[in-house]
Amino acid sequence: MEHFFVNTAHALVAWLTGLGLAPGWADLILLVVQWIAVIIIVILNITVLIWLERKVSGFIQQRLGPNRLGPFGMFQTIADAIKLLTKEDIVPSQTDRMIFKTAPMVFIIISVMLYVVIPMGDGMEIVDLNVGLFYFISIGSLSTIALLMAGWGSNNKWSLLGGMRSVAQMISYEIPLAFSLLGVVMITGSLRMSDIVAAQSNIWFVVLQPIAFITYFISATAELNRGPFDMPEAEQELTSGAYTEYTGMRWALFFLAEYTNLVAVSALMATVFFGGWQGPWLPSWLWIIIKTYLILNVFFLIKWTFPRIRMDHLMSFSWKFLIPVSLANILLTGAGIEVLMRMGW
Amino acid sequence: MSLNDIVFIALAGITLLAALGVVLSRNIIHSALFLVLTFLGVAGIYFQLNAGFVGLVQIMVYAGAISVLIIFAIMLVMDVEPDQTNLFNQSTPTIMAGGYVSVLLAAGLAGAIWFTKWPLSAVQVGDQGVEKLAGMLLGPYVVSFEVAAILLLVAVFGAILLAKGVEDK
Amino acid sequence: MYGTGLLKGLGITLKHTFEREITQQYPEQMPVLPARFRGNLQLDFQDCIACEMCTKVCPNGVLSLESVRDDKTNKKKLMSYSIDFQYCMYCNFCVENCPKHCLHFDHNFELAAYDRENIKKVYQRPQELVTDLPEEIVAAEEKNQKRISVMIGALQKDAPKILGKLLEDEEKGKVLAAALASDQDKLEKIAVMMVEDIEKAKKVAGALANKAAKDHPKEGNVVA
Amino acid sequence: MLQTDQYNINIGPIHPSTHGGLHVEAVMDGETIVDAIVHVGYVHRAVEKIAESRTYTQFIPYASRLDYLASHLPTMGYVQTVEKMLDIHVPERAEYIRIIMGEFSRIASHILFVGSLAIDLGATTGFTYCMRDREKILDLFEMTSGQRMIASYMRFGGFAEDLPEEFIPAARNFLKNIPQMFDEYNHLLSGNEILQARLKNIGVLSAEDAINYGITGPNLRASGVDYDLRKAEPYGIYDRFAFDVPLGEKGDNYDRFMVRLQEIEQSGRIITQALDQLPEGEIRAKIPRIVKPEKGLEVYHRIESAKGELGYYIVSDGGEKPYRLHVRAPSFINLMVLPLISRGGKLQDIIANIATLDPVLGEADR
Repeated sequence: MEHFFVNTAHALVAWLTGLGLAPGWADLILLVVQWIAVIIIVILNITVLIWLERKVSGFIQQRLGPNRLGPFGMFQTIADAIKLLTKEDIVPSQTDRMIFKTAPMVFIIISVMLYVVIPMGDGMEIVDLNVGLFYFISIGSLSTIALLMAGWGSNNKWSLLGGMRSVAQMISYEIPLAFSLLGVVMITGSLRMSDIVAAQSNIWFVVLQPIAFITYFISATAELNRGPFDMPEAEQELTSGAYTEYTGMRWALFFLAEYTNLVAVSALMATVFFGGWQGPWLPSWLWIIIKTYLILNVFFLIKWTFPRIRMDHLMSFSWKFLIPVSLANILLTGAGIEVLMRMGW
Repeated sequence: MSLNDIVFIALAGITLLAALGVVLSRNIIHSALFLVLTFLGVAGIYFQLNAGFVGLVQIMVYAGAISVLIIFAIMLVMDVEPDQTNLFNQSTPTIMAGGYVSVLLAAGLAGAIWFTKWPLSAVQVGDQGVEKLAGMLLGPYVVSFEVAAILLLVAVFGAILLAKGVEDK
Repeated sequence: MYGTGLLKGLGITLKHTFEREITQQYPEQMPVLPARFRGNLQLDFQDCIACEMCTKVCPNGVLSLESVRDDKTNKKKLMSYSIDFQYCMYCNFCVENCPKHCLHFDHNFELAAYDRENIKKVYQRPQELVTDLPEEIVAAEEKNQKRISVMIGALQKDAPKILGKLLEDEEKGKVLAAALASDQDKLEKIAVMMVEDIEKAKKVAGALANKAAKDHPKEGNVVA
Repeated sequence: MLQTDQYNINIGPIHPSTHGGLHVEAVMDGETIVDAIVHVGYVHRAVEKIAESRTYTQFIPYASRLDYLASHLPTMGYVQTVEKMLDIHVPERAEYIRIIMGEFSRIASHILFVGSLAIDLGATTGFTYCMRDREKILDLFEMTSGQRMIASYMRFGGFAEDLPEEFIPAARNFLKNIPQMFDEYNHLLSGNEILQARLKNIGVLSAEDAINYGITGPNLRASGVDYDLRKAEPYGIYDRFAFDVPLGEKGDNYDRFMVRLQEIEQSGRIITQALDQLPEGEIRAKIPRIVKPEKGLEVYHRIESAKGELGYYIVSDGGEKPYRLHVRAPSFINLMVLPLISRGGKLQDIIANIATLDPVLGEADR
């Protein structure tokens, strides 16, 4: 079981080269296959995830959640997806059509791209980049543009406010997000994901870097635009923020992308702070799934408990608290490493 | 034509087309968004040159910068129809001056590229790029690095002061 | 310390996550209703003395009734009673003011209907109680029934002519007859109307004829 | 200084957080509110005009529909006004039951306030917990009158029916659970730092402004003015109960929130005392079937409703229908202070301001 996926990939490459294909081309085809597999898994996973969130939020609120379609209401998301697909696709006449239509696509493409570097098991990265962690951060920061495009393209004051909020929020929270991961990088001495996982074979970084973990958790929630930081959407104030004018599948794409981001960030958190795919008895790819889902449940619990923060509080929290704390953490980590090295570790 | 060439041509094509889009769009927001695409294309070329770190810095910095640019565009041209925010200037002297500058620039660049001898290094950058970069920035060039950082910080403060204004006592 | 409030909140929600759910699964699990629940308004037809207390006290004119006076006993007899639920505020005034206690709310709350006609509830005098009425009314009713059955028979025999006369337009009559040939129910309804209220019958028949002409214009019966 | 344009943004009439058909036209500078213009009237049902075409009795269910979130209180106000006109003395037992039902309504309304404030601030779960607790009160109402929300239970001279047997144990059971309810609200909402940051020092209404604008009820008391009609001008038998009037200090959103939370507790105290003292006896005074006050009679009567001072002014022309009926609706008057407390705040504050003013549009628009 452990090496099932890896062996399959090797077999595919061997078969392709056996057909007389140049090794470079075979690798390219493998990459495409892996990519498609990731997209399929992500989308299937999200149907489960949306069901899970509705179920968990139901339990939190002492409700039952969806329970009509299929066992425990598991097919509810699929039914919703079919409904959204068959809905009329409305493009309001005063919108900036090009931007309005491309925004959801840009968003979903960016969020799927995040999965390239996440190790989903022992040797199961699509590409093991030497700058993997940095890749994740910088690609993740691109989703600002998608939200801004949605906000501007909708030509609606609520949407524009939502777009503006998302820019302010995401740019501010990128900084503590990157800084909090820097502590881990300093200990590992590498940006490569496989190195980070390997460095945690003895002890998880959540123990070594608790401050970094907390700052990362908070700023990741803000990056994901999830409650209590769901400024761009903010149903109660901005009606639906940047998504106000979207209908049918375009709207669904936004949600798909949001959940894709959510899973990616949770998986990264599991990789960077909770030992990645490492774990006893079970196959490695099962471990990362378990860890990711546990983290996701914490995200759910937080979203359904807290009220939304005010925009200016949100900004000052980032600039006046999170950034100094994450900088101090870097200093602390550096000093710690220096001391330990002097002691002869 | 190898795989590498195909990728390069695709990336260069996207970059050039997007750059044309920046210049020719009548809507300033579209221009800014094309600029994002241009930078992404350039980042792709960096990746192809095995300079992944630089490429990612390009993406990260410009993603943020462009969104801010768009916001400025929205703020500055809000009263105009969006389709007329990035029109060509019709006066002859401006066109003349612009043409002169661009011809000069093109000639200068072409000359520089033509006459420079591009040395081919035998050293493979490989996977150690980031470490080397870090070593350089925090080693020999630490002073200039810090000076640049402070300069940027001052610029940020200046911008905030300009935007918010100083309250009269 | 700053943040303890947040953690306490998380504790509350986490605690409730593992508690039993309190929602009812409505169609399968019906709610337990208290004795005084006000659902559907019911009338005991026999007991009603048509005193019209309920219609007077109703704030919204939901209730209306028809009655006839029996000259011998000088008592009113209820002919029909209608409750238009779309205006009902469930204030209970009618129930409280009924001297015979023949109105009451039952526990059926599923009153939704697709159109307004179906929300209205009409009690007609049941057949077995018709004999209870004063003689001349019974006789009039019988006569009426006879006229209706005659009219239905006539309509079935020669619909185009009768309808043409009704509509004062032979072409229209033909169209309508053709349309109604397959719809006995409507035919009978028109017959009843023609006996009871000729003006209404004219209007309804006219509307039906226009509709039929619109639906089947190709059958050679185009109305000018 | 960077010059920016102002723009208008329409909050409502269809908007998730306006509690009905309220339209606030906000003049914005970025996310800062420069001015807010309140437009009401989207739920106008001409209740006062309807009163002129209905008999005195027939208006009772309409009175319940004014403040449909605490339906016993507006009904009580109307019924007491007409009783004042006709000089009817209500039996002891009925007076006590009125207090019980009225205070339960107040609790229901305040719980809904807490819940709707929570959901307006984005805390969905707080809302569902509040609704869960409110349902228990609605169950009590259903037990007595068969209606959950708009119970037309009160009549001139008393009540339609006596309390059912199972009511008193159920009511005591609810009162027993109030401390536990409070624990939950305090931990989930009022103790939450995010919520405190959103509410404290926002929407400050000074005592002076509150009095000048004619604000009443919990909103006035949150500004620190000790004025409660139940104490200041006891109607019914309110002078027989011991209870405190919770006061705020600053008059900000947090004070308005906390005052209502504490009022739930005080209402619980009143109900406990009323249940203990509840006498046996008649439930309804003998009154003529058709109510006809004397010609030329004018009566004004006011009560402390859940939203503030609710007054009825009725003029009689000797007929069986009122010649004129006017409602002094606290929600309407309280809402008018919204521009004053919103200016200079953020867009997100105005949502909290609307929520803490706790208007019910059925009453504001009438």
